[in-house]
Amino acid sequence: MAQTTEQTTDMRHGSDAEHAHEPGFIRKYVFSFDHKVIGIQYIITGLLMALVGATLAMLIRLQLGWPDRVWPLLSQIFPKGYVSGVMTPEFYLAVVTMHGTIMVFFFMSYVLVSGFGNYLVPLQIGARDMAFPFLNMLSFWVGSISALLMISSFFVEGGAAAAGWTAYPPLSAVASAVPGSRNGQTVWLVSMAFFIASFTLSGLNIVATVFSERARGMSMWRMPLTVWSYFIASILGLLAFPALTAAAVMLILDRHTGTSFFIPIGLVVAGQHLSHTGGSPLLWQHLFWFLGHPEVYVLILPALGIACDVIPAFTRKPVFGYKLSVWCLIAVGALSMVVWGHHMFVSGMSPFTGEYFSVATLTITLPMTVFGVNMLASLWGGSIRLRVPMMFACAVLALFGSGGLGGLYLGNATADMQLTDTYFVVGHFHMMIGGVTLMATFGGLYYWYPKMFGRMMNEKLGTAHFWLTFTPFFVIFFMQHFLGIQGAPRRYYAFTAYDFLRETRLQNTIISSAAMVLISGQLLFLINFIWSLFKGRKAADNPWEATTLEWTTSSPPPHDNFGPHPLTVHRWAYEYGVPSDVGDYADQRVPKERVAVTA
Amino acid sequence: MAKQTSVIHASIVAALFAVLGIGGVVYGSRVALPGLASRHGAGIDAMLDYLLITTGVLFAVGYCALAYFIWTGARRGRIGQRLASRRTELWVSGTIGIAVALVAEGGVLAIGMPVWSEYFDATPPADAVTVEVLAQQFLWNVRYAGPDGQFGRTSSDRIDDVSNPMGMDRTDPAGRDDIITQNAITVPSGRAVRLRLRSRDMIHSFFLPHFRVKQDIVPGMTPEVIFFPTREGSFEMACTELCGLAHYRMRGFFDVVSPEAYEKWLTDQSTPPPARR
Amino acid sequence: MSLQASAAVQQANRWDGGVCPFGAGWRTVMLWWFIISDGLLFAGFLAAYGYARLSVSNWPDASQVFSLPFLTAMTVVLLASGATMTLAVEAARREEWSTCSTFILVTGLIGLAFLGLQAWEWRHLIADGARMNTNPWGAVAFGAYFFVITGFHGLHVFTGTVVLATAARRVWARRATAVGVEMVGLYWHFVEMVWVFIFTLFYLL
Amino acid sequence: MSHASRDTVSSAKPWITTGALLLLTFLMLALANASLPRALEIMALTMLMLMQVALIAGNSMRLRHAHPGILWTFVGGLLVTSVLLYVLIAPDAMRIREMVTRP
Repeated sequence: MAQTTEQTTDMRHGSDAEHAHEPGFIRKYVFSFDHKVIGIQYIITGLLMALVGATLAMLIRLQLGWPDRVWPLLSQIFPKGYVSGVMTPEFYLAVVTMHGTIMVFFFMSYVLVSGFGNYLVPLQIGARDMAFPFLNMLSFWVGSISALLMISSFFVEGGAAAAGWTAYPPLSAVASAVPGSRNGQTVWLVSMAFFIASFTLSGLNIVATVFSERARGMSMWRMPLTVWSYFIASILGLLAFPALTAAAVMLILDRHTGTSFFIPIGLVVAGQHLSHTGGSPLLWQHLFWFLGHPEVYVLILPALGIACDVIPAFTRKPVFGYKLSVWCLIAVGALSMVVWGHHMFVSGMSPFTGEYFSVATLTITLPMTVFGVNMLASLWGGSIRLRVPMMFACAVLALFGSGGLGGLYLGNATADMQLTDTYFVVGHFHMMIGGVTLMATFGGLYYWYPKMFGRMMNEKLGTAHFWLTFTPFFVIFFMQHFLGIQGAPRRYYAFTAYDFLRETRLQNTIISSAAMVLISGQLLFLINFIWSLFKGRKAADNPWEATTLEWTTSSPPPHDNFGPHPLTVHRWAYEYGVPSDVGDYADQRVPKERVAVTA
Repeated sequence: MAKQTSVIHASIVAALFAVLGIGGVVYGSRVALPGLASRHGAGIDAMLDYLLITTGVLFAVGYCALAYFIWTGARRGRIGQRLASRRTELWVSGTIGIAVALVAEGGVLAIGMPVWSEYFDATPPADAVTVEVLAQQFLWNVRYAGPDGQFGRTSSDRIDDVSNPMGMDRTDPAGRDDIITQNAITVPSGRAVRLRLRSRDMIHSFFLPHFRVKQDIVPGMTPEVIFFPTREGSFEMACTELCGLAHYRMRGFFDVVSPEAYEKWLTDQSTPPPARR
Repeated sequence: MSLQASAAVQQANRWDGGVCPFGAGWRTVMLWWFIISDGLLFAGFLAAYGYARLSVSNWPDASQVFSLPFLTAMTVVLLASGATMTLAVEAARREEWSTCSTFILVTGLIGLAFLGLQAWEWRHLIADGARMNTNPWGAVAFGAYFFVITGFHGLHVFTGTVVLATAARRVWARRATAVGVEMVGLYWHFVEMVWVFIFTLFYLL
Repeated sequence: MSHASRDTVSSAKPWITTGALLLLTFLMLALANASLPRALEIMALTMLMLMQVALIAGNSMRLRHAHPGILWTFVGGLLVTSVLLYVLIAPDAMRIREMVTRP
């Protein structure tokens, strides 16, 4: 295969021309090709979206915690959403829908997958940049269009989409079903199409980069778990997202051209007989969850990967069971593609597939438990430095444990019958794709902030932020599990109409109070982030004494990451607890002769 | 000095995890499901109890282990061992992983699957009370076959919000004596209930929290649920699938009454023309 | 060929970094993943179509709706374009750029012919009464799935012809590489392959 | 470019591939028009379709000459995923038909 070598040469040096001259401001910071700038752009966009999502969460919690209170101030801020100080149900549903959509797709996917993914993957595998920098930039700007579209849907006639982030038809397909289904839903679908395009471009880049751009010596078994998790998550994204694209196209057609992909015959909505015939709402659910379930792993695997890389740096010993962990990630990735039906146990699906999905889902328990045990055991016998990133990594571990245990209830068709569509589900997925990812995001930001901006974040503020984040977060979503056990259905505007839910009112007030603490606690992070940008202590190249490649270059790294000379990797990513001339660790570039390779 | 504060700090963080782990179990043990009122619900409750106990133990143990590792780790100047041997690693995570998977899968197979089959594959007993529920935004239309035991034909073309919410075919003699109520189902105790669920607009989900009955009603499909009430009383029913603005108050009542009271209720309903409640 | 690259290739294990493990550049890997992802879009549509078909009983009999000779013509045309595309790729490998550019152009023209035939087919069916939300032959979903699936495929063919036109120009100007032409070829063959699926699953079954 | 010659196939090859594809197409058309039992027809046509796909992917897209890794990526990523998607949603479609026809 001589042709290979030609391509190899091409691949390693093809993009040099771009790096040769110093780009201007716009090329450097706006339409930048540099994966580090794009990563930071993604992170900041995602954090801004999180601000929106958190505000929406606050509105939800105000409504649920104190359903009888009147909020004159909110009436002034949201004149349409609050009529004489009382939230309207249509606004509530729009807020719920947008909170879910923004948090899942525009916060978690942006910050965790696209943001950290773009920033870290090339650095950690010793590449100069992503395989295709132009595509990377395109991905960010297409994604930005999608984010702007999504936000703008609040201002269209009828308000934002109100059918939940799952957008189940017919609610999302029939304009007269709910005000948000008039125009908001169309904007939602178009925005999602842009999002998928952006995410696909980003995913292609990550996959190709990990395949082809690894530095010499960076074998697959030497890659940090973060890179592994991004690699698998990107593959999952590439495989799962197209189904939603197809479904979104069909739903748009149902809404605007009178087709009936998802709308069955003989519906009477708001007194009007619809002319649609012959579709099936279940089809949407299948196509949606075919994406939706892998999507939660797309989010959670990077979170776990980040936690796995943070922990060794603060326990001073290698991760426990590295290879096994990688195989677990692969197994989870593969299994996650074939278990989506557990979201639909009571939908009227075939009982046989129900049984299959139940058993298959619980099979995921095995690799996930092994992974969790490996994470926990990574702390075992370590010399722990409890800095802020480490505290958040422990929080990841804790929430992953409780979220995983909650998964046993929901993957189990029998228990799911009582718990599905209740607050148990809300509690569970907030622990997992809310909490694990949020804690990993914070952990990752505190950890890599010095690398990104060359300054340390304030440790005291960070500690306070940890307490004000993890504790209320745990309380809120742990209690929500038990709201679900008491039977409280999700997506309720208020729990005032039912006698059997009377006892949940106090719990809801407690949850809402904790939510206010949680959200106000994030101000500390915001202050810390901005203050440290200008006033933070200057960071050394390797402030945490970590081993992965990004710490072997300067903080922040130069445009070409590692300088002009190709680098060579000599060892795996977790050479901690070995005697070397710099301390108890050896980074991946330290040659074999200087410190023995142990694993 | 710095070491001192960091040890104290770590102890506090460790305590946090331990408190959450044990406190969580204590809190959880004090929360109860809505009082049980159906036969198959006992199976679901057994499944849930099994899960609550096993996961409760795992949860507390896991959090305490985390707390312990932080507690001891922060006091350790140098690491205990660098790498557990590959065999130890496999053994530790393999054993725990398989144990948890066994707990999960075993529980499902042993306790869960029989309930699932009982619930979905049940053939309705001959004396089951058959009731049809037609959900709409935002109420439950309920229909009984009446004395002749035959449901009249319905079709969605005939639906009219005011005069004919269920789309009854008035020309069908079988439908003359059908009993129609709204937001209320009455059944006699001691007999199985067979509900035919339909929806005329959105996806609704028929939820009887006390009976552990939950079934999505996807329009275009007619799922049936069959269950056996075990105690008399008036229970609430709710919608658990987002169906629109008033989803949160799509409330109904499910009354289980004595057979005599049921007969009386039937006669009362048959005499006057069906009226809105 | 640079020294490091040859050293890298000589490494025993292709997964050890410094070289793409699959003996292909990042472009090829990326394009294959794009093809998989894009193919899954069609898989989504076709699975939905299969689902719709299973859930209704009055799916129209394809042989009564479509004119088979016409369909055969479309298939022949598209498959022929596959051959000319392969010839273009081979010419590019031999660095016979003008031959290559000619073959690319021919492929593009055949692609346009296919689009023309498809437009004709659509017009014909629309004249017969097929619409997105109705059709005279049976299950309503038939029309919707027909237009969506063939429409998306047509869109891909159209994109393909645009790519081909660009490629032809670049090859003509001697600004193309063999790998670049090969990429174009991969995409075009992928479009051809999707047609095989659609042809069998939608038109024949 | 000495290495190019080894990989080059003679110009006749693409037409052979196309010819085989066409042959299969005609065979499929014939099968579709012959009144076979439905299950057999589906099986036969699917098999022939997969043969066509294999021809295109193997010869035209040169998967035969590519690293097996790419082949498996393609087969697993596209074909297996699609089949899983369809196989797992198909039972529900049949159930819907049952429920709709129920009086």
